[in-house]
Amino acid sequence: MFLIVVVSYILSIPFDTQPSPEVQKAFDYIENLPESSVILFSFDHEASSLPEIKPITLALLRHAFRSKAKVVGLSLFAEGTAIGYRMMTKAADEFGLKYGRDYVFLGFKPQHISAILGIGESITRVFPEDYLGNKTDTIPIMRGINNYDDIDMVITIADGDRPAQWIEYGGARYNQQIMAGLTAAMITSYDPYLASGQLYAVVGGLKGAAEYENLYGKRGGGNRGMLAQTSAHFYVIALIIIGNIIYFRGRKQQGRG
Amino acid sequence: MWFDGSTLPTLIFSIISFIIVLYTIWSVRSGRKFKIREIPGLNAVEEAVGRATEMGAAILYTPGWGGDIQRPTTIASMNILSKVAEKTAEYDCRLLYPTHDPVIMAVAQEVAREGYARAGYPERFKADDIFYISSSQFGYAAAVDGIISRSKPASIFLLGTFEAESLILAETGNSIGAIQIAGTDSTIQLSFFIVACDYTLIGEELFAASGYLSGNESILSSVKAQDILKILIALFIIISIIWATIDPSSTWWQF
Amino acid sequence: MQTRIPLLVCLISGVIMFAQYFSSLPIAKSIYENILEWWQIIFAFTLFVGVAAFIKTNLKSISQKKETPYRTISLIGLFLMPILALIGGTKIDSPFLWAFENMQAPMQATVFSLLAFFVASASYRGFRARSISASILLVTALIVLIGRVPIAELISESFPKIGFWIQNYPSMSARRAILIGIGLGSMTTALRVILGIERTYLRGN
Amino acid sequence: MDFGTLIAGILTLAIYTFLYKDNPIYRIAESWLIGLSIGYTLVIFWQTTLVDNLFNPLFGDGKLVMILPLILGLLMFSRFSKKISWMSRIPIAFMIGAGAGVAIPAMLYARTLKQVSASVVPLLGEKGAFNFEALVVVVGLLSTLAYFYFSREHKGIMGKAARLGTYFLMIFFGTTFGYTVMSRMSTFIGRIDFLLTDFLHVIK
Repeated sequence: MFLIVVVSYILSIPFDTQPSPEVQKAFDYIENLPESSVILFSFDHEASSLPEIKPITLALLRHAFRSKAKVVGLSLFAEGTAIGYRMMTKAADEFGLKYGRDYVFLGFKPQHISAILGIGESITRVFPEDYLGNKTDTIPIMRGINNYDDIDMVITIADGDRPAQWIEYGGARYNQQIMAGLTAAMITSYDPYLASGQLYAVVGGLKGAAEYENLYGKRGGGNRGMLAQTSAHFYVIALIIIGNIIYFRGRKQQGRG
Repeated sequence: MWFDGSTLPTLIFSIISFIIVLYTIWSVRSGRKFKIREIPGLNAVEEAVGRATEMGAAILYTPGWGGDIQRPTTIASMNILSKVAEKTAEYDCRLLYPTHDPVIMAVAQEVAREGYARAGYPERFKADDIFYISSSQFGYAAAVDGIISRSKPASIFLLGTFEAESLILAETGNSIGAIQIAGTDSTIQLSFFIVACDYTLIGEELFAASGYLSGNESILSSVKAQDILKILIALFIIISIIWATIDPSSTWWQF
Repeated sequence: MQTRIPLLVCLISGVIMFAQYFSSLPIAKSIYENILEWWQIIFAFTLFVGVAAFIKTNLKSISQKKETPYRTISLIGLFLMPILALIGGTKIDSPFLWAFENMQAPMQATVFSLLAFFVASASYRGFRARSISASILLVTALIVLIGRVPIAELISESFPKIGFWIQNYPSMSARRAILIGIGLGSMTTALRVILGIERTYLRGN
Repeated sequence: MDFGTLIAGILTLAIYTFLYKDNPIYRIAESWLIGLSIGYTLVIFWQTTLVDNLFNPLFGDGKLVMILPLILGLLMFSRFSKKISWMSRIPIAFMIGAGAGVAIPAMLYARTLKQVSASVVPLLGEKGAFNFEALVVVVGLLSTLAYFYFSREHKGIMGKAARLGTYFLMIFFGTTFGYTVMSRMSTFIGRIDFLLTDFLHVIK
């Protein structure tokens, strides 16, 4: 498997992919945002899922910055903290944006449920200081952002059940609109929330990132991995089929004996 | 406003639920017996302990990574642990219990100690076999994985809250040929447990199983209460769908 | 007293947090905010207790000469991070963050990527069409696996569509039932906890 | 190549030695990871919670009410003394009670009520077209609920419904399995990307 993935990764041919409806919806929302809308990015993942998370996040961040949204970042997973900051500054630098005026990173808060609920009351109270140690209420971008009333969309970038808590506490209680960037593994868990409208849209997995990149018009990490992804899938499919052939042969012989 | 009107449906539903829960608790206390349907996998508990004893190998029990002590799954897992500890005490089989949470560790030690005492062998209990390893998901996964491949337990119980570490644990267990009994409410992980384990308790089955095994009245009554609520929900859905089909402009069923 | 006080504390904090949901009074909000903040702080303390327990068990096994090198390495790593944080802070470009980004994060991601191999071996060994249920599981998994890579669209336009249909309707409905069931289960457990009927957490001191 | 990438590359390969079998190199890396990760969490919690939300308000701004959570927090340490260890139950009870109180309305509303009303879709669409999808969802939902009905043995109609429910469950698990495989492969591809691009410079 090592070999298959390595070879197909080096080869890497770009694919044209049809965007799935959810990705299209997410893209349209950010594309049509009025200037200076506020988007809250929550980096709710561990360092381990970075390979999948990174292309999704960068695609969404770039797009948000291009739509001239104000972006507030934070993290409800200790390990998402430094990663979130790095990705935000990386994307912002591409657009020449200024920290504190166009975007801000508030850092990490443990006990996510109380943090999510706390933001509904007062975001500066939950985060008295930002990641760099500035007093939150003195940061220009934070003027006029007190709680969910001032936030247009929460985008939770997650590899676990944080989006559920955003929905159950932020969404249910404060009517906050929520969108999610998910690892592929998490997608089906959130289907009911998507169907019920509790979750606005989902960009899921490397495929979702590739689709988003295509819509956005700049190919990146999502597209680069697609051929390797395809060959890995076919490898697994082959394993399943071989496993079953062996199983049924064994059973047939047992039946005869 | 002392009352937020938009929360009215939740309040009504809460009150209905409370009444039903309290009713079932009351009726169990006043001697009514609730039966729970048979759950496959429960009979395997004894088999799993017995097999470990025969092989002279240990049993590994873990509540997974991600749950804390107030998670219903963790509580359910504790109830089953209590029963398993009783059995391992009886058969004098070693019980390893690695966890990611210090509070869970402390509670599990107590629960297991009681189980051993109940079986009549308090001296067989080893507190050090129930231990904290790491709060980090993959620190925990790597460590438990190491324990499985080094100590080669004959049976593995994976009952509780699991996230991505589930597959590492279940597959490693599978590869050393252990009997595996898994149960969780984490739906993603269930698909792996079903593939890699011998028995899997799906979602609520874990709660019901803990009531069934422990005979704990309060859990049994909750299971009953949930069943009543499920019937109400099913009726609500059927009625409102018929209603909505006949009168598509109706919205009374929307919350 | 040893159980009564905790039960009372649990009851009071539970009832307050339940009741405030239905109110929009300022006083309710303020009590609620405070409780949330305290909750966070206490939680942080429990972590420190956990670490103390971890150090204790490690020192114990070192003194018993069990796995000494590995245990020592763990302890060094544990103390290294706070020391680095004390020396250079935790901000961008600090040694603390360097250690996180160049040691902890890559190792974690690598352990995570081992899952790919476990997935492969699980697919090979465990994924057998033993029964109707197992066959359904297998077929759906195959449809998704093929449907979610770009090549599927080249084979047939409808492939990804079948995948989406399965995901959005039958699969979603089962997930929804699980969600409702777990919601009800969590609710009854929470109620038992507040009322002091469920006391598992009080054990183990 | 900078020093950081070199270290990261070596540690990455050390973890991959596990694919051959459990060995001392892997175990050293594993122990190192366990230590680092605990140390990291410790530092972050100290800073973001204790310093920002407790020590600064209490000692800096003189918010005396914060003595209460401080005491509750310190009570956790009573665990280390046999005599007073019961006192650590108080902070735990506080957290559990608060968690349970918040959870009840949240669970009932977001997980139950919302999901129930989302399932109510007219079976006949506009112009009387039959909505097959809505029917599938309702049948799936009700039969899966029947599977999770514990008060009665699965026989008769209930048994048939529950059986149907397991099929829906298996479809769900199958879909999830597919997506999870996808996810895991992506992570692996990500590590390969690191090894080939940053560490070995095979790809530019």
